[in-house]
Amino acid sequence: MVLDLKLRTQLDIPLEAGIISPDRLAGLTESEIARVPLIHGNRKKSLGDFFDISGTCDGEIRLVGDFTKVKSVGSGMTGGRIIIEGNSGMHLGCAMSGGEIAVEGDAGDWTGAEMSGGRIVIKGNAGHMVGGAYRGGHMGLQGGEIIVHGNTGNEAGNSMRNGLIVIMGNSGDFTGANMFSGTIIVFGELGIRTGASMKRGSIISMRHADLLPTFTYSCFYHPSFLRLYLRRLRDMGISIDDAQIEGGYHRWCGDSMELNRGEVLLFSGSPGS
Amino acid sequence: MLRIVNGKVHDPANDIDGEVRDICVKDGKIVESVPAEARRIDAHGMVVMPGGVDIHCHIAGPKVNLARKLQPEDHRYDVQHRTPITRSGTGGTVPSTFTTGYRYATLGYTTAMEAAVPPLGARHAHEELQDTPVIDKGFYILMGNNILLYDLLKEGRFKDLREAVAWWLNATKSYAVKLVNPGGDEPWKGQRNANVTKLDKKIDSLDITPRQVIKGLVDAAADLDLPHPAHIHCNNLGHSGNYETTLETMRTAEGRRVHITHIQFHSYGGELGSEPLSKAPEIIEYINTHPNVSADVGQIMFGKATIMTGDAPLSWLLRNLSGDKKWVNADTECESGCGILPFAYQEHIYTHALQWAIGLELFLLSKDPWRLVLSTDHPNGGSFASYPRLIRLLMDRNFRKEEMSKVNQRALRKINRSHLDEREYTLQEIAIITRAGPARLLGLRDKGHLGVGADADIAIYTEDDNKEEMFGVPRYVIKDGQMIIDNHEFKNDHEGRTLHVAPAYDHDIEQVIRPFFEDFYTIRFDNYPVTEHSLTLHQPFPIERRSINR
Amino acid sequence: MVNKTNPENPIPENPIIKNATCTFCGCVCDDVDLTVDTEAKRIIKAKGACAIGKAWFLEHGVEDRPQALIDGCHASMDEAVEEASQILANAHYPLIYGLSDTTTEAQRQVVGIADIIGGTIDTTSSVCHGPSGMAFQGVGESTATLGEIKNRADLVIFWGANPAESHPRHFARYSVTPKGRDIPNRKKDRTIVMVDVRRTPSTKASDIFLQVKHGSDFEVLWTLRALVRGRKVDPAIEARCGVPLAELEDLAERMKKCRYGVMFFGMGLTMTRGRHFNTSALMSLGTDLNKHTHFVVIAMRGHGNVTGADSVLSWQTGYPFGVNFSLGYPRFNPGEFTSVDLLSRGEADAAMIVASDPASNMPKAAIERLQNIPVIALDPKTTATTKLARVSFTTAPYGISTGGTVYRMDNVPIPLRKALDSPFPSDETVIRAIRKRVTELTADREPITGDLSAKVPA
Amino acid sequence: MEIHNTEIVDTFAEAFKMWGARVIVTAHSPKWVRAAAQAMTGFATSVIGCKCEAGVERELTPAETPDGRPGVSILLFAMDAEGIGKRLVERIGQSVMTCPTTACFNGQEGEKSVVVGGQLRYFGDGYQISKRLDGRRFWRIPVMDGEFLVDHQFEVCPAVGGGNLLILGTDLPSALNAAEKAVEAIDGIPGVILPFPDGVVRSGSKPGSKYKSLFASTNDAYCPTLRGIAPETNVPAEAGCVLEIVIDGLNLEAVENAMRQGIKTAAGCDGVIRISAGNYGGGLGQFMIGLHDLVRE
Repeated sequence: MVLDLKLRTQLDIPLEAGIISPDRLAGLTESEIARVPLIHGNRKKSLGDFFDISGTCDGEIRLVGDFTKVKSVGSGMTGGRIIIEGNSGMHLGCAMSGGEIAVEGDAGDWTGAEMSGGRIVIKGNAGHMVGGAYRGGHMGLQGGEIIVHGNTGNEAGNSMRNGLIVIMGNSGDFTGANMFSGTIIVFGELGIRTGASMKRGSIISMRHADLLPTFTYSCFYHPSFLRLYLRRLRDMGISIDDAQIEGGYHRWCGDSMELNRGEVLLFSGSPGS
Repeated sequence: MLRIVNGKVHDPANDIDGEVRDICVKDGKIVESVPAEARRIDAHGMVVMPGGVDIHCHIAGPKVNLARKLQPEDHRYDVQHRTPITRSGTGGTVPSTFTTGYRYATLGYTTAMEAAVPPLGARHAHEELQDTPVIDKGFYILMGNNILLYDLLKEGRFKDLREAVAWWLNATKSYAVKLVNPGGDEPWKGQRNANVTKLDKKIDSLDITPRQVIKGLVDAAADLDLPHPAHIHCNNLGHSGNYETTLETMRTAEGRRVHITHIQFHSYGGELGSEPLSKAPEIIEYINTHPNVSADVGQIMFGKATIMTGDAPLSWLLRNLSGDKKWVNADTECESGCGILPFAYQEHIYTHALQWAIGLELFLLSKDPWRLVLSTDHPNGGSFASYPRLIRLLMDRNFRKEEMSKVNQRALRKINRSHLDEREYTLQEIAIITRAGPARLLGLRDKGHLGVGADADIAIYTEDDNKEEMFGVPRYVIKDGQMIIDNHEFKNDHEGRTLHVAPAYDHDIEQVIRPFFEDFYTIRFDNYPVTEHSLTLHQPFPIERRSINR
Repeated sequence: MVNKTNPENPIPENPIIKNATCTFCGCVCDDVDLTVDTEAKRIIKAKGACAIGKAWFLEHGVEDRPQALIDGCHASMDEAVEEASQILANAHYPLIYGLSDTTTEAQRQVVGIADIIGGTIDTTSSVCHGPSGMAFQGVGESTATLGEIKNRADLVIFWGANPAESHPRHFARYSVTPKGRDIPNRKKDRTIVMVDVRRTPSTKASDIFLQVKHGSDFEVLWTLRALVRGRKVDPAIEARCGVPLAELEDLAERMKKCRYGVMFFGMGLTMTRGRHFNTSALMSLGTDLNKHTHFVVIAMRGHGNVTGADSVLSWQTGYPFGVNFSLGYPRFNPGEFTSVDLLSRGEADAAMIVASDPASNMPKAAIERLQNIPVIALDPKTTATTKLARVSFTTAPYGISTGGTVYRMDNVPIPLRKALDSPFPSDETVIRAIRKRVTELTADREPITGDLSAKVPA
Repeated sequence: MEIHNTEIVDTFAEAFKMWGARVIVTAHSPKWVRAAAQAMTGFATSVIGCKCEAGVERELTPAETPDGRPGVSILLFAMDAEGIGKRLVERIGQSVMTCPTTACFNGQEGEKSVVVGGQLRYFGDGYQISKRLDGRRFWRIPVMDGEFLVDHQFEVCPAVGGGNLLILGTDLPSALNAAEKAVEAIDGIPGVILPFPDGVVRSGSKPGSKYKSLFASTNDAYCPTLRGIAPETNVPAEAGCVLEIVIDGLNLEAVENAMRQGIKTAAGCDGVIRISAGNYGGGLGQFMIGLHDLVRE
């Protein structure tokens, strides 16, 4: 059965709602759910103070309303499914290790930060630090997938160590900065300073981009691994051109300030173009 | 008022070893007796000890705060909630000040000494210590790389040197003289990150040797009759073969009192640049046979640590070995250097396992617990939070054996296993190395014991075969007679005192120091001293001048 | 402290406060001699101070202002404290902001209020050198107190900074012209390099000036790092940065060859595109250079005690700025808990501004929020912020009418000397009173415990 | 039993337990797919002498391969999982990685896994790159035409080796014709390969030998020339030629399918007298596939 949570009120003050996750709410009755504590600003409140609750959760939660000010939904979740029919707030699915979150609207900053498994799909745009690490830490996305159909802010995949981030729109500056490993695929424009301080990992762009002076051009080639990724995305219903699968890519390696084992692949239909 | 009854009292300073007797408390002091209406604590099945005294830790001041600021990731998952009586904070290897105070208290520690503050940062250290609740505290000032003192040494002006040391202790309201890698800052800062290696090799630009610095300050501290002697972090910390430097440093004291700190890090054999070996037996043999020398161990404990040291070249070396991105160097004009980096000791690494075993060797081969006391050089060797575990390692040989089976066996094969197999510390010995001993070494007459007149700093632990649990969760903690932890519950916040020495000195020395300040410092001489006015609760230890004729 | 000279003189001379400390900028010069006209209740001379410092000291007369205003009407201290405390205690997401122009003694108290009320506390760092703090948390830094620069530095680089205007005595006291122990011949023994996007009044102090294109600092720093590591860089870099590769190669060589080098960096670096990455690039370059020689970096902090604010917050909470207590313990997350963000998103429902004027320098959206929520302001002067405040306190200017401690840009703590009596209380006094009252008002509030939040910035 | 005048001997093929892997090789064009497949499956007729048995299961269309290029599915069998691992490292390393444009993927789920790409990666001399997708780990090994992409590990499952048919014909042309037709019919059955040259083996063997060092020797009971000399013969007087089809499969059902197809196709071909199967009296293999059972159903 699906648990429906409908946000009743218009929020100015953020709600700390890490509790909204199948892990925490599964098996509870409606009245028990209504009493589950959460923090509104600096006060302890209950879920029932803010949400119309119907149904129970056996793995799936549907959230209706504008969740922009609701933080940390699905954080640390290990399985199940959350659907947000609207926008989501900061820290969506941060540190999650399994399950799936789908957002119809936009997502906030730190979406999927430090997550280690599962999948987040954002239909709209997402904020800064998607799949990133929190300040001072060096443990960004460690596994799982984040797919953003719109644009993202700066530092997508900061310090990521594994997993996949797909951005169908544009990404901001410092995409994949401090990256240790993993894959970022951007279909729109890349911001500047892509891959700064990256050690390993792949950043793929379907558009041209200027790279830092510490990146070196290696070659134009047809990376076979990428075919796997793109076909996999196509299977998920994302539209991918044949040319992007069949075509060639310019490979740049860097960042020579670090291990120099990372790569930026820039799509180019044919040699030299 | 308080009467603690039925507890087994371990008060080594007063030769009480597990005797069941009453302890009475009034007005923050231990007293002979209290009226019948005083609260009684039935300590049946419990052990009563003086509050713990940490002789060497890093809990306040410029470098500690840099290390704190450096590691938000270390604080995030170790938080301290605010309660109606206590402030919130964060933990990790470098906890916030409030958390530091509360966490020491929740281990039954009531006094802790910050071991390395550049004099220029004294005002800062005082501010942090004022925000470190419950415990009494003080700090040692870094003098082993002080340019003005070098000038005086070079010119052989030993009397001026002594007066300057006294002035500095007064000006900073600090507790002791600390030397870190004496002579090392000048090559580090002035000669493209070089370092000193030998005690008798002249430091190029200064025309003096590290040995002269050590000797000069050991003598000055002794001549000034300071309650705690020169507290020395020897040269060549962490380097293979450094035990000879350590022995030489101890010899340099020539029979005068000296305290060698975190000596575990200075007990290595082997060739410079290659794998270390244990020279713990040689080092401890020297200490056992030289009553003028005391030391704290600086045990390493596996897990996360933060290296923070006045020994900047060492941190640079470690940084280049560990590959961690984060590294801090901070030079303090005319006085000191500093290096910081996050670190983790790992069981499977040869060197780390060896360091761990060397620390245990030192403890287990020591013949005089009064002179070899417990420390982890928090947070360099590990957090003070690991003291209970360390106590268990010392008291429980089966546990020790079990732990030994988890570490790099190649390292264990390099030491004499028989040193680690047998001995178990007694409760009385633990009471010595964690409270009575450090208090005596610090010259804190009212601490580390439960005799009449002592500060009523008391820890009461429930007896338990698992010593880690026993020492990790005291049943009662009393500070200055205040019930801080009452039956495991944190009941009261409390403001501890700052302890500092106030040695008499010849004010003419200011005429020597002032011009140097005007030339080479960027802060005015008159703005440098920390005045009594800017301290809150503090306790000066005035030191009368004996007639000195040296 | 106060020297009344020549007691025989029938007309007492104006007292002179020697070695007073100027808190106007991050230089925190502590060698100013102040002459006080006790009659006029003014400082009439500030010997040794720079033009800005003089203005700071001389324009602070004791004004005839109300001690406190509530909704623009005169109020007593007690009334204002009560009103302020009610606002803070009732708020669900209060913000405390500013702090960079008050003493650490006051700062230490105000963090306590934030803790008690479960609010957010942030300093002006978040709009100046906050990115430097974030960079520091990522890569650390090699740094020094200013005396080391004076005594040792033979290569002094200013990056995105204009000390001639922002820190007028910096050159003379610390970095360019002072005589040092290893720098006997003053400027002759130093090479001064300026890197900036335009010529400024500071430029003329430099031996070498690199004019980089706007927004290319990161690329220039990255190029220098590459060169210092002996890597080849494509000369095409000139097109991006506006500086020929040869000049950068020359600078890289100088950096490696100097005996003690320093890079001072300003808001030209921290507040342009790339922000904390720019600073982290500079800090990393400084660290890299330690493989060749001794090299340090120092932030050109602006306000008199912004460094102290960072320090106090760090030691009390573990984090330097942008700290939130709403879950009952400190959390840090720039972008989430930094003031401009918090206000612009319309989240804060009350604010206490201590010694700062966000209403005249924050972005529009943030100011609009301030206009719509109850604001408490503490300031010696009337400002845009005190004007929009529900409750405003007039406080004694620090370092003029209060003692206390401030931290210089290099983290050196320096005491203040009081020169003028003020009818107004210090920030610390007001804050202590509010703290006391807020503690009473919130005593019944259920403390937040347990793991109610997520595995997010704790 | 007879089918179209061919006698189906009431016996069983004695098959034994092996372990099998499915390897997908793709390349830029069918030409290079074939080149790689040929090299990879070459000299892989019998575990006795080759340590593994391998063959092409079938060609794959681009739509069927992980990377959308032409490909081929190869099955490889050995006596244990570890052996498969070693053989795959050798063969993929020497035959696929060396072949221009190829990539190489695991083609099945199995009970165990063996590390292959994870071994081959060292050829990358530190420049190799690891990629994870859907819990699967790949290695990208830099080579002179770009990168060789290979799965970190391949999964292996218990399999059936040594399924077989013996076709006894009046003479060589008739036996050969029937064998070729049977091979053609079996070709394309999922899960099986015929490891011998074009599917047919003439040197059928029995276990053991008079020579101590040999594990197997010629199947004298089926050698027409030895009728009358060998202690026992299974060759009727009218038969002048015997050919064997050996079938390895990923499971028993596949092997049975293949044998059934083979029998049905070969039976009734001109000059095919008898169809039998090799067994060792049931003492050696774990599977006894009765010929009558196969065709009766």
